[in-house]
Parts: sequence; structure tokens; C-alpha cells
Amino acid sequence: MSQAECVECGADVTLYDDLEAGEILDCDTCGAELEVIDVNPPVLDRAPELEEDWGE
Amino acid sequence: MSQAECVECGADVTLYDDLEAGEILDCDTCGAELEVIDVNPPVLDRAPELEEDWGE
Amino acid sequence: MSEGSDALSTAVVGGSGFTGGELLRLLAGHPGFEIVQATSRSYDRKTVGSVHPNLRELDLRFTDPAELESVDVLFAATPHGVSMERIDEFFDAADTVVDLSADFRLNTAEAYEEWYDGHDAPEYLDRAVYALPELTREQLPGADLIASGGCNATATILGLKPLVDAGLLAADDRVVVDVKVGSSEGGAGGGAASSHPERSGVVRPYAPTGHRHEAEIETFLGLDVAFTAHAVDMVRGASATGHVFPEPVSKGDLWSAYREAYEEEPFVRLVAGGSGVYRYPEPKAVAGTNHAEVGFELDPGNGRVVTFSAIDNMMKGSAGQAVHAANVAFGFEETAGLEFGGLHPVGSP
Amino acid sequence: MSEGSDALSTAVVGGSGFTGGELLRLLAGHPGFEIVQATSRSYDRKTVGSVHPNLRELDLRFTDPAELESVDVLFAATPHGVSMERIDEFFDAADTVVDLSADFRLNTAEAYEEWYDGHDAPEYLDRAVYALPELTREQLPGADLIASGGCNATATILGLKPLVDAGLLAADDRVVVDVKVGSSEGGAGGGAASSHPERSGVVRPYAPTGHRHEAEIETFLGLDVAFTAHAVDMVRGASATGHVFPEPVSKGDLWSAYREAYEEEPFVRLVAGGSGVYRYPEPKAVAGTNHAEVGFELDPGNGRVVTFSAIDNMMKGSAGQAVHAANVAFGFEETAGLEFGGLHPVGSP
Amino acid sequence: MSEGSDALSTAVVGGSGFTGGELLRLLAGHPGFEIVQATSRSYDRKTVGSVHPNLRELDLRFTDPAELESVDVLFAATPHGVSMERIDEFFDAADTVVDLSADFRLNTAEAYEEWYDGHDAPEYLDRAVYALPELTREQLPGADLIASGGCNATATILGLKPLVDAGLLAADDRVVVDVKVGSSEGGAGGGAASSHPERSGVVRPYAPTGHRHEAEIETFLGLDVAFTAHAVDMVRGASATGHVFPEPVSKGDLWSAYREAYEEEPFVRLVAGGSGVYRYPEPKAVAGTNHAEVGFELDPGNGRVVTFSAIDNMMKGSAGQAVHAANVAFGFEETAGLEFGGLHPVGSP
Amino acid sequence: MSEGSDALSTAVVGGSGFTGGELLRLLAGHPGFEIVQATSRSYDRKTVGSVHPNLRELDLRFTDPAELESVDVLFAATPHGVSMERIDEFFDAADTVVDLSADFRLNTAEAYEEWYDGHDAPEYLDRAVYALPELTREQLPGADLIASGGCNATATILGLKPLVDAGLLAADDRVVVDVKVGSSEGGAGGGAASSHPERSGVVRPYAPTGHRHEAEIETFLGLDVAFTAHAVDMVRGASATGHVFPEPVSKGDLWSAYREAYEEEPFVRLVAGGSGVYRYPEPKAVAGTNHAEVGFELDPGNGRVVTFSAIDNMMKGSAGQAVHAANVAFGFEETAGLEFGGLHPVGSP
Ligand SMILES: NC(=O)c1ccc[n+]([C@@H]2O[C@H](COP(=O)([O-])OP(=O)(O)OC[C@H]3O[C@@H](n4cnc5c(N)ncnc54)[C@H](OP(=O)(O)O)[C@@H]3O)[C@@H](O)[C@H]2O)c1
Ligand SMILES: NC(=O)c1ccc[n+]([C@@H]2O[C@H](COP(=O)([O-])OP(=O)(O)OC[C@H]3O[C@@H](n4cnc5c(N)ncnc54)[C@H](OP(=O)(O)O)[C@@H]3O)[C@@H](O)[C@H]2O)c1
Ligand SMILES: NC(=O)c1ccc[n+]([C@@H]2O[C@H](COP(=O)([O-])OP(=O)(O)OC[C@H]3O[C@@H](n4cnc5c(N)ncnc54)[C@H](OP(=O)(O)O)[C@@H]3O)[C@@H](O)[C@H]2O)c1
Ligand SMILES: NC(=O)c1ccc[n+]([C@@H]2O[C@H](COP(=O)([O-])OP(=O)(O)OC[C@H]3O[C@@H](n4cnc5c(N)ncnc54)[C@H](OP(=O)(O)O)[C@@H]3O)[C@@H](O)[C@H]2O)c1
Ligand SMILES: [Zn+2]
Ligand SMILES: [Zn+2]
Repeated sequence: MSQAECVECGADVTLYDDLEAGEILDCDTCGAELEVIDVNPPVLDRAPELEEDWGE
Repeated sequence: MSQAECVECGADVTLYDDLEAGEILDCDTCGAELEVIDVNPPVLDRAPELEEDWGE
Repeated sequence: MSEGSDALSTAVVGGSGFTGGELLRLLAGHPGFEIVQATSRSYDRKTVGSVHPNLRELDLRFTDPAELESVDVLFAATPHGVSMERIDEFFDAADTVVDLSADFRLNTAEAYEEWYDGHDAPEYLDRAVYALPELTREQLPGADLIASGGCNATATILGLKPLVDAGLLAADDRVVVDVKVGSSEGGAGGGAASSHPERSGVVRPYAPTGHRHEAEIETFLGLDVAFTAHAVDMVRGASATGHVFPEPVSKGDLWSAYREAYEEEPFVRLVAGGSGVYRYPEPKAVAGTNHAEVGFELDPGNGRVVTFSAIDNMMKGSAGQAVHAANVAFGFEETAGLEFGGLHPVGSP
Repeated sequence: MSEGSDALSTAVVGGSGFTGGELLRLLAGHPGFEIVQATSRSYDRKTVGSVHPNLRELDLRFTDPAELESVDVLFAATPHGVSMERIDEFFDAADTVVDLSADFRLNTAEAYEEWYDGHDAPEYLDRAVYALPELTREQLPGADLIASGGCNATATILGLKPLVDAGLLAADDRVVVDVKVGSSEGGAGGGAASSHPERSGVVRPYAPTGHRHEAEIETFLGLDVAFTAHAVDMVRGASATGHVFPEPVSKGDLWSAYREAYEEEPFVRLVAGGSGVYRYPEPKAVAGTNHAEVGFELDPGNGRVVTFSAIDNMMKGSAGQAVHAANVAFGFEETAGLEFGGLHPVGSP
Repeated sequence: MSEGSDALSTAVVGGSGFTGGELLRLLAGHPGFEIVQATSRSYDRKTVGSVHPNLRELDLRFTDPAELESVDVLFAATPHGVSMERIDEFFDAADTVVDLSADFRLNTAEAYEEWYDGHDAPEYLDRAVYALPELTREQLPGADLIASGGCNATATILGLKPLVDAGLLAADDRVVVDVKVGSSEGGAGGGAASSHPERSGVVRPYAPTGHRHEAEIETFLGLDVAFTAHAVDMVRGASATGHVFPEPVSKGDLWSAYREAYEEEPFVRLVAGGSGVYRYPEPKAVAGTNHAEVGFELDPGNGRVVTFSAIDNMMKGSAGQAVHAANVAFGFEETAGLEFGGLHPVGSP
Repeated sequence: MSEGSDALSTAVVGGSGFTGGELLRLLAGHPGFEIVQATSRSYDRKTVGSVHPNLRELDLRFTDPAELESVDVLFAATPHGVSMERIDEFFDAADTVVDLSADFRLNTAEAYEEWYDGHDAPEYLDRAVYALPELTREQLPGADLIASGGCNATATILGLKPLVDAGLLAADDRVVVDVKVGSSEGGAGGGAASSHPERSGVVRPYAPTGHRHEAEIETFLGLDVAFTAHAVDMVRGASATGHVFPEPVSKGDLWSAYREAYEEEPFVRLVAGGSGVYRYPEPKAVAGTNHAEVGFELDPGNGRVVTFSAIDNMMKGSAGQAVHAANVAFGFEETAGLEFGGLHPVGSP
């Protein structure tokens, strides 16, 4: 298992060995949804956010 | 608009002119879901019930 | 407040309570009544709106119940025992008395000995008309002492009556009624058990046996009922589920019985197993209204019919029923002042 | 359903939703409108009562929104984006369109670029009148495209407007608004976050920053507002608490400002620090009604004025406001169809 | 998470659901188990804490149920039908399977034909042990397929069993059971009927007749029960009220029967008519715990005994019961991991 | 009840109240304490379980607070004013006093003159250590008069402290704090406003300005805070939303500040904008636990940071915090007796 830094909060995120580019992970510190941009070395970026309609 | 008898409760159900066989109506007296079996003359039957799982 | 010159002048004794407040709300919107007095000892001289925030527009202050005004009609919404003690005074002040308590619901002093703690004015018991209009409509016109039916009794009776009328239930059939009620049934008084932290989220057996409403039910329905009530988390509402074991019947028989009983009734709605979220009677669907929802389901496996009925205890279970009865008694439109049809969605009203 | 020969024929697009159901309820009890169509794709051909149990007496079935009837007035109660896409069709079917969504509330295409995802029919933006009658009453008579104000925006604007009008708040003053809302704001759609187990008992920050209603507030109040909303456990209701730091004022000044703003308003009630249980505005006190309660408190220690406003999001926050606006637009009595004054006690309606 | 070298390695299939989450919570605090896998298709790769906020400290991510790890014990908390379909795979992965669904509760394929839609793996039915430890404790040690009892069945059986054991109820006596349940019984899936606006404040008849738990009750209690369930406004909890009509008994007889049945039981508490607010069993008093409260009241007027039982459906009604059964099966302390005793005050947990 | 020979003997004065009951629950499950006395005047001689149904297994009866036993530690959970009056007696009976009231939280008699009604035993004010362990951990070991921090103050301080520590907030910056609280904050006493019918479903401004906790916040955080509290429909929980306007910061800066402040803290959990249903701190997620959830969101458009914190007022806001402080004072494991991690799903606990 390797590690990468969360772009939102800076915490270490543990990565699975069989990680694939395009997967979405949540940071277990801040909960941000992170997209795996590259695998070797691992690069994470904030996942495109689902536009959330809270109703009104 | 024509009328037919609800098979569940016996009340009259008002039918639209453009009714088609296979449509599902709810009886406005008892709320039963009724399937239009035939159109001319109109024949209604209890619609096949969705098996509902209430959880447990 | 309605002020037609023909409107009947009206007093509400116990106007600061829950059913008293509901009466004030209904009478204020009723063309046939004009409110001239609302009493409260604890809030004497305060505005009605300071207690009932929905009535802030009402230009009225509470006065002392010791000083009753002369009126055409006096509604009493006081705890059990007050009306029987003050009934002579009530009639000195008013031509007609509509009582929301249990004080004049039963017919005999003996019944009050058995179920309550006796009666102070048994001479009025014959004169009083029990008011559950679906049952006693014919006796109401001209009545001058009207005893509005109890909330749990009303819910129970409405659910079972069609079976009795149709001859599907005999007097000695075993009938279980399991009622769920909201916190406003306890009145504005409160106490530890009705505080929000203790009362929230409950399913609490209360009056598990021996509930006094059994007396009303037995008297007016002619059935012995094994009755149990549970407090649940809602403010308004009473829901009665009856479990009865009649001779084999079909759903068609049941629909006939219930439609026969209620198809002309302005305040009873049959709801029995349709589609969607609201398939059977439930209190949310009638909250704030004088409607009762009544329905049933057949359980062939157990030879059982389950009956359901749901009311708002503040309305069809008390203030609304009292106004309905007064409408019949005075010859007003039955639905006058009681037109509100309820809300959707609605939480725990 | 009202059927006066003079009643305006009316369609409700989105009639199976929460605000659509509320519109149907209000229009059915309104002497000036006659409902001829209520649309729903999911419940096409079903009775309106199968979705809205309080409307079981309404003899009406949903129809497909693709086939609009010719009517005098069309109310659209559809999700954001639908009205802007179908506005030409709406005007083919109806002379007047009252839209409850945010699609025509802002004035410019740029504003829709900034706060939403752009606009499909910007040519209508000038023609639309924003409807918060306490603010825009004069522009409503004769308007043929009415954009009913948003719920949180309405609550916020009503609380702060008297301070702006009285010159107590300048455009660049720092204003914090903390809003608490009920679950019906989310509409009938639902999802995991709005399921009963997850949504019960919450105090949940939602839209903690960047809420789209900031755009409406800024446009119509002329103030920048730092806005945050929390979901709390009620079904109906929105309560906006404003924290503002004006030049030193007295309580008398505040009362003057608020009375000046609202004393003629049929639907605004001032509640600011009385006695009893209900001392400040709260949603329970207006549940089911088109009333707004508005009030304030002075915090001399912090140089702060706290403003409170409470509405029912289904009513003053959407359907009630839309009907109120239509009443003004068509010259009806302002309160027509909106007379219901609410209940007490009431839980979480 | 417990990590003793002797701890049994454990997987939870359906770990993102309500009972799955509860299992994870219990197993994480249990000295005898070590969680190595929690599955979810929808939340594959997400942290367990992103779904179950109370488990944010748990360092575990969901994985795909298609890839099962080799473990000592597999708990299945999946919808009806999944376990019966995958049972061979489950046993390939694990030595012991504890199933929370109804898939292995009944004894015969015929029963599944009658009450469900048949069975995919009837050859396992004999091997499965029904787990309601108060009833089947002796059969659990060494069992390798454990079918944890259903929530409503558990509540019902616990309330009536002492009467059966004491010979006060015969197989053909008429028994009515009226159950009130919270919204977590429906699982995390949700739908329109379980959205907060529709589900709040309800007393809603659901499964008014023909509830599938009747099969379990009949099988393990040997009684026919006329069963009806109502949804009420709480999240956790099931409360069963039984109405039975035995030969005349005294309160002393009843106390003997109930004490005889439960005085050695670690998770059953008798509550029958004391003082204070909490006099009879109620779900609030056991929320979050594996306790059942059981009690009764005598109704001499109607020749009736009313029985009450209250559990937390997530605990004694599912996950807690499963862990209790596993404790017995593996020879752990019966209360291991199940020590939490509940809260006061508590709302609608 | 723990009975290790080394356990400290303990009394709870005010054991029939809400925080007193919570203390009894925690102490009963704590290896370091042995309960020898729980007082109540109203329930003198009754079992603890008759008031707190979750403690039915506890073999203990209330006794009169006039007769205090000699103990190592006395916890006082009495209304404001009682401890200051009886503090000498408390120290006659016990070596260490842990007080949950506000009586010893402020440092000077003047502060009590300003915010309360003066002080009866000002000589003890210096000796008392304010207990919010995240703030005052170092002063607790060996303290013999511990003043447990207030619930709303704790929620507020925890949310803002990281910003103060990181130099992002200056003493004279404008800070608005809008708090939402559950009904258990009012204690077991109750009254009309806290009855279930009146308190259900509310969003009710209470203590809109001038809340006494401002004094604690100012003293221990060094910030003036414009504080407003609202009652909402939950039993347990306090949620503080802070609105602050610091110099421009990035989300990374904020994460650094909050992680710096709390990463070593056993009871503080950072939750700030993840995915799923629970994205920000909320009381449901910590109900029944001693955890605080703390988080924030950035609002660049308004130059604002919104801070969120959520606690269970019965735990981290009172009894849990007191036990935590005692753990530190006596050198126990900090989390001893406070391990419960909460439930999911959970309603309004
Ligand atoms: N709540 C229901 O759902 C319901 C349903 C059906 C029937 N009822 C019956 O309706 C009656 C009122 O119930 P409620 O729930 O409205 O009760 P409530 O909220 O407690 O109100 C009682 C009212 O009576 C007044 N009152 C009390 N004692 C009095 C006395 N000795 N003389 C004069 N006034 C007195 C009280 O005001 P002051 O103390 O300030 O004078 C208050 O206004 C009861 O008999 C009840 O059984 C209630
Ligand atoms: N809820 C509030 O408190 C509130 C307050 C102020 C403003 N609003 C606004 O009012 C509007 C409606 O809100 P709501 O809460 O009533 O929503 P809702 O409960 O979700 O109802 C939406 C309605 O629109 C229909 N609909 C959806 N998509 C459609 C389409 N493409 N074409 C035609 N009909 C469509 C739906 O029925 P079918 O899908 O079956 O056709 C349903 O009847 C929204 O714009 C909302 O922002 C709501
Ligand atoms: N809720 C109660 O009170 C209660 C009480 C007693 C017994 N039970 C029984 O316990 C079981 C679980 O109930 P619940 O309330 O926890 O339900 P739930 O909340 O809906 O959870 C179901 C779980 O199963 C997973 N799942 C669904 N279909 C699956 C499949 N085909 N293969 C693998 N995993 C699947 C789901 O996750 P993914 O879809 O993401 O994989 C989810 O984790 C049911 O059989 C229920 O009858 C529940
Ligand atoms: N509730 C909260 O969330 C919370 C949070 C932080 C701090 N606090 C503080 O904790 C303290 C207790 O609050 P609570 O909510 O637990 O109150 P509560 O539920 O009203 O309980 C008060 C307790 O004190 C006893 N008591 C009252 N007067 C007394 C007296 N003169 N002498 C001896 N005992 C007396 C009461 O029992 P008897 O009357 O039967 O003797 C009862 O056991 C208060 O100071 C409160 O400010 C509470
Ligand atoms: Zn992160
Ligand atoms: Zn029918």
C-alpha cells in the first residue's frame, strides 16, 4: 500500500495496490472526494463535484 | 366520458374518452389500482400488485 | 371574529386550554357565532394571542370564569368535574351548554360511579345529548345540553360502527382496540411525563387497560371493547385499530357496510387499501381538520377484519365535533366553520 | 373546487410535487380560480388525492405536462430549468404564467451565469416581475410573467427590509443570516439524505456558503448577505435569523422601523419579545398559513440587532406567495384563498 | 478494532446498510472478533465512516461483495434473497455464516413457498439454527449457519413466550399482536414513503395483515397470531403489544410466569406497572442496547392480558441478536460487545 | 457498578436530574469510580432506575442531599446557585468537588455580579479550575475544585479556538455565533414551554441576546462573541455555527489550524466538507458520546469563514466533560468510561 497527499487537507491517504486511474476515493481525514489522476507515482486531485441541488 | 364499476369496492369509476387497454387507473373511491382490460365496452380488473417489501 | 347581528353570542370556559383554544379558533371563523368571552384563571386579563399564537389577530382578553357573561351558547372546555359542579351556573348564563368534558356523556349516575368518581348533578344526565353526529344526529336539533364525544371513543366508534350496523358484529364478539394518541390529548397542563425530553419518540403504553372511554364505547356502540392506548410521537391525532373476528365476509361486503354507513357523511372519508403512500387512515392526513378517515383490511388467514380510523383529537375528537354538533343543534350548515381540509406534506402536527 | 362562471381557468404544471400540491389546495378553495389541469408525468391519470391525501375530495386526475390545456393562468411548480425551457409553450397555453421556480427571479442573463448555469430564455427576464408583494406590490397588477420569490430569500428579506428602509443598514454593512429549514424545502423527490432515518433530529449545515438565494437577496434588498442554511427537524418552515451591527439604535427606533414597514401588510405579524411561550417569530406559529412573523431583539453589549423571521416555506415561501401575487395581479382581494390562520398546539407541521 | 491474535477474523457482507453498520460497530468493539472486510457495491472503496459517521475512527474501506476474503465468520446483512443465492460462496469463504435476513429462518421449503417466493437452497434449511437465544440457546453452540430472528418476530415472541411456557395460552387461543415500528426497519434504501416529509409524525398501518413474520412466530412459538404493524415516528425501535384472553389468572400468576421465563436472561428486563414515567416496556428505554423490556397488564373486566415488549430493531431485533447468538455459538461471554446500557433522556433514537 | 478496591468513592448530588443521571451512567461504567451516593429530594428513597430507566440494573436508591456521605469525589449536578451555597459542606464531605453548574466557572466576583446575581463564596473562585480539557488540560491534575464548562460555551469555544490559536482572529474581530440546542438543556424540571406539544418541531429563539455563556466564552477564548441560541427539535445536542471574517485565508490554512489544534485530541473529530450525508459536524453523529465534531467552510465571496461544532450537551457539554476532567485530574486514562462511540442511524437522541 502506498500513500499520497490529499489536495484538500494535506493529510496522507493510504492507497490500495490495485488502484486504477479514474477511481474516486474519499480522504479519510477530510472526506474530500479525490480522483486518481495517475497511478505511478500516485497523483490525486479533487474529484469533479456533483452539482448538488439542495432544493429551495 | 364513460363509467365502469370498480371490482374492488363497487363504486363507479369515470373513464377518459381516450382510454387504452393496458392503462392503470386508481379508483377514486377505494384507491385500488385497476387495469383497463377492454375499452369498448370498458372492462376493469384489479391491476397485478407490485410485491411490496416493507422491510423487516 | 364574525359579527353578524344574527350570530349567537358565545362564551368559551377554559379558553386557555388546548381544546378551548381550538374552539376559539373555530368560532372566530364561524359565521353563526360571535365570541364574547373566553375564560382563564391563570391568564386572566391577558390577550388570547399570548397563549394561542395563531389567534394573535383576535381582539380578545381572557376573563375570570367566576364571572360568566350572559350568552346564547356556552362551550365548556374544562377538566373532568368542573362542568358537573358548575352546570347550574352555566345554565344561568347561557341557553345552551356544549360540554367537551366527559361530565355528561354517560346516561346514568351508576355509570359515573363505576367508571369515574360519581356525579354531582345526575339530574342533568337525561337531558344531555351525546354528540357524535354520525351516531346521534337526530337527537341534536334543539338540544340544550350537548356532551361532545371523547376523542378515543370517537375514533373507536367510527371504525367499528359500520360492522355493528351491518350485523357483522354481535354484542358479545371479542373486539380488541389498540389506539395511538398524540401529546395534545393530555391538555396544556403537562407534567414530567409530557415534557419534551421524556415524551419525544415514545411508544408508551398508557391506560393499558381500564380506559374510561370504554364506558362511552359500550354505551353508544353496544359492544364490549378490550381497549389499550399508546402514546406516540405526534402532537395532534388519534388512530384506532380494531381487531375483530366476524363470520366470514368478503371485501365487497365490507365496502358495502362502510359505504352504507358513511357515504352521506360530510366528515367521514373511506380509505382502505389504495395505492401510494397513504393507503389506510392516518392522523397526518386529517390533521387540523374535522375529518375522520375510516377503513379496513381483511385477514382471511386469521378470520379477522382489521379496522382503522384516524382523527385529529383537537378537532373531530373534541372542538370540531362540538362545533359540528352545535351546527346540527342550531340548524346551521353542518360544515360551517369546519371547512379546512388539511395539509400535505405535513409533519407531526 | 370553485366554479364561478367568472373564475379564471387555471393549470398547475408540476401538480404532484410539494408546492404544486399546495397550489392545488389553495386554488381549489379560491373563488377566483377554477382548476382545469394538474400535470404529472409519474402519476399521469392517477387521482390527485392518491398523491395529496388532503385533496381526496378533489375530482381531478393528473395529466401529461406535454399536453397543456388552454387556460387563463398557468402556475409552474417545476424544478429549476423546466420553466425557462418551456416558457414559450406556457405562453401558448396561457395568458399569464406564475412561476414558482428560480427561473425568472433574477434580472439579467449575467446573474444566471454567475449563480446558476446560465439561462435559456433571457428575453423574458425583463418582462418577469419578482413577486414578494411586500416589496414589489406595485409592479404586479397586469404582470403576465410572475416569478414568485424563493423561500429562504423571502424569510431573509422580510426580516431585514425594515432596517434597510429606515436607513439603519447600509449596502456595505456586514450582515450574517443563519437560516433553519424544514424537509419539505427539498421537494418530493427525496434521496438518501432526506430519508427519515437520516433526516430526523438533525441540525445539519447545508449550503453552508454560496447559497443561490444570496443572489435574490442582494438584488432585491440591495445588501450583501453572508448566508448559511441548516436543515432542522421539521417538515414545513423556514426561520431566518439576521445578525446586523447598525449605528446605535433604541428599541423604540426598531419598533418604528418595523411598524412602518408592516403595519398595513395583511400577511406580516410583528412578534418581538412578548410574554408566554411564543415570544419571537417561529415557524410553528405560522405553519399552514401565508403569514410571516417578523421580529427583532437588541443586543447593546455587542452593538447588534438580531432579526427574526419565520414563514411556512410551502406557503409564504412558495405557493401562498404565488397566489398572493396572483391576487394582486388580477385585482382580487389580497387574502382571497389564503385565510387559514394556523393551529395551536401544533407539532412539526 | 479488536486485534487480539485469537480474535476470529470476520467479514460483514452488506456493511453499508443499517444492520451492517450496526454489526460493524458491535464487532469493532468486541474482543473476540476482528473485522477484515465490509462489503458494499455502491460505496466500494469509500471509507466506512463516510456512510456511518459514528465509525469515522474505523480504518476500513468497503470492498466489493463479489470478492470475499477468507474469514472465520461471515455476517450477511443483505436483503432477503441474497444469502440463499450466495450461500455456497459464503461457506467457501467462511467457516461460520451468521445471516440476518429471513433466508434461513424457516424450516422447510414449503414454508418459503407459502410465505415468501420459494427458496433457492433448501438443503441448508435443516442445518440452520434459528437464533433467538432466549428460545434456542441450546442449539447454538457449534452451529455453523445461524439465522438471526426477525425484529418484529423477536418482539412478539418475547412478549408471549412466558404465557405459552406457563401453559396459559393454548395453540388455538385467539391472539392479537399490534406492533409499532421505527423507520430504520425499512433499511437504508428508502423511497417516497420513507422520505422525511412523508414519514414524520405518522401512525401508518403497514402490513396490516399477512405480515411474513407471522410464519416465524407460528413456527417458534407454536401460536397463530393475528398480526398488524404500524409505522410510527421513531428511527429505532419495535414495540409489540399482545392482546390475549387466557383462563382467569392473577397478577401473581403472571409475575411468576414472566420471572420464570426471564430471570436468568442477561438481556431481558421485566417492567410491568411501576411508578414514574417509564412504567411499561418502551423502545426509548432500550434504544441502542441489546435489551428487551417485557411486561404485561391484567384487564379483568375483559378477561384479557395485555403483553408489552420493546426492543431496538437494530440491536435485539437484528445486529445485537446476531452477535449475541455468535457469542453463544463460539462460547464467548454472552454479553461480550453488547454492554451498552442506553441513555436517558433520549429522544427518538 | 465498578467495585475495584482502588476505585474512588463518589457521590452525585442532583442525581435525579438529567446531567446527574448521565453522571451516574458514566460513573457506573467507569473502573476508577465507585458510586456510593446519589441524592434527590423529590425521589428520596426511590430507586435510581425509577427515574432513569437505562439504570434499572443499578442497585442504588436516592438519598437526601442534606446528608452527604464521606467520599473521595463529589459531583454536583444541581441548578445554578446550589453549589456556591453548599460548597463548604461539599468539601467537608469530599476531597474533590466537580461542579457541573456555572457556579465556579468565572474567575471573579465582579464577573458574577455582571452576568449572574452575584456570588456567595467568591473565595473559592481562584481555586476552581475551569474544565474544558482541550483548553485547560494542564491545570487539571491535582485540582480539587473543578468547574465543568458549559454546553453552549464548549461548543462555541471548540469551533473558534483553532482560529484564535492560529492568529486568524483578533480579540476585537466581529464574531457571530448562532447555536441550536436540544430540549435536555433545560433540565428535567420542565414547564409549559418545554411540554411536548409546545416544544415539538420548534425553531424558537431563546436567549436571543445576552446569554450568560458569553461570559465564559469571552473569559476563556479572549473573544467577544455575539451569541444567539435557538431551541430546535432534538433532545440531546448543541450545534454552534460561527461566522467570522478573518484576513483572507485558504482552505489549506484552515485545515492546518484545525489539525494543529485537535489532531492529538481524543474527543475532537474534524469534519469539514466531505461527501455523503454527513459532511459537516452535526449533533446526531455524536449523540450519546463525549465527542465533539468540529469543522469549517470557506466563503470567499463574503470574506467569511463559517465554523461548525456539534456536541451532545449531556456529554461533552456536561457529564462527559466532567468525567473527562476528572480523568485528567486523577491521572486516569483520558477516555476511561467515555468509550461509547455513538449510533447510526439514530433519530433525535
Ligand atoms: N385534549 C383533548 O384531546 C381532548 C379531547 C376530548 C375531550 N377533551 C376534554 O376537554 C376538556 C379540556 O381538555 P384540554 O385538553 O383542553 O385541557 P387543558 O388544555 O388542560 O385546558 C383546561 C382549561 O380549563 C381551565 N380550567 C381548569 N380548571 C378550571 C376550573 N376549575 N374552572 C374553570 N376553568 C378551569 C384551564 O384554564 P385556567 O386553569 O387558567 O382557568 C384551561 O383553560 C377536558 O375535559 C378533556 O377531557 C380533551
Ligand atoms: N419546496 C419549497 O419549499 C419551495 C419553495 C420555493 C420555491 N420552490 C420551487 O418550486 C419548484 C417546485 O418545488 P417542489 O419542492 O414542489 O418540487 P417537487 O416536489 O420535486 O415537485 C416537482 C414537480 O415538477 C414535476 N416535474 C419535474 N420535472 C418536470 C419536467 N421536466 N416537466 C414537467 N414537470 C416536471 C414533478 O412531477 P413529475 O416528475 O411527475 O412530472 C413534480 O410535480 C422548484 O423550482 C423549487 O425551487 C420550492
Ligand atoms: N432493518 C432492520 O431493522 C432489520 C431487522 C431484522 C432483520 N433485518 C434484515 O437484515 C437485512 C439487511 O437489512 P438492512 O435494513 O440493513 O438493509 P439495508 O440498509 O438496505 O442494507 C442492505 C445491505 O446489503 C447490500 N446489498 C444489497 N443487495 C446486495 C447484493 N445483491 N449483494 C451483496 N450486497 C447487497 C447493500 O449494499 P450495496 O447495495 O452497496 O452492496 C447494503 O449494504 C435484511 O435481510 C433485513 O430483512 C433488518
Ligand atoms: N442540561 C444540560 O445540558 C447542562 C449542560 C451543562 C451544564 N448544566 C448544568 O448542570 C446543572 C444541572 O442541570 P440539569 O439539566 O441536570 O438539571 P435538572 O435536570 O433540573 O436536575 C437538577 C438536579 O438537582 C437537584 N436539586 C435541585 N435543587 C437542589 C437543591 N437546592 N439542593 C440539592 N439538590 C437540588 C434536583 O433534584 P431534587 O430537586 O429532587 O433534589 C435534580 O436532581 C445545572 O447547573 C446546569 O446549568 C446542564
Ligand atoms: Zn483530505
Ligand atoms: Zn374502488
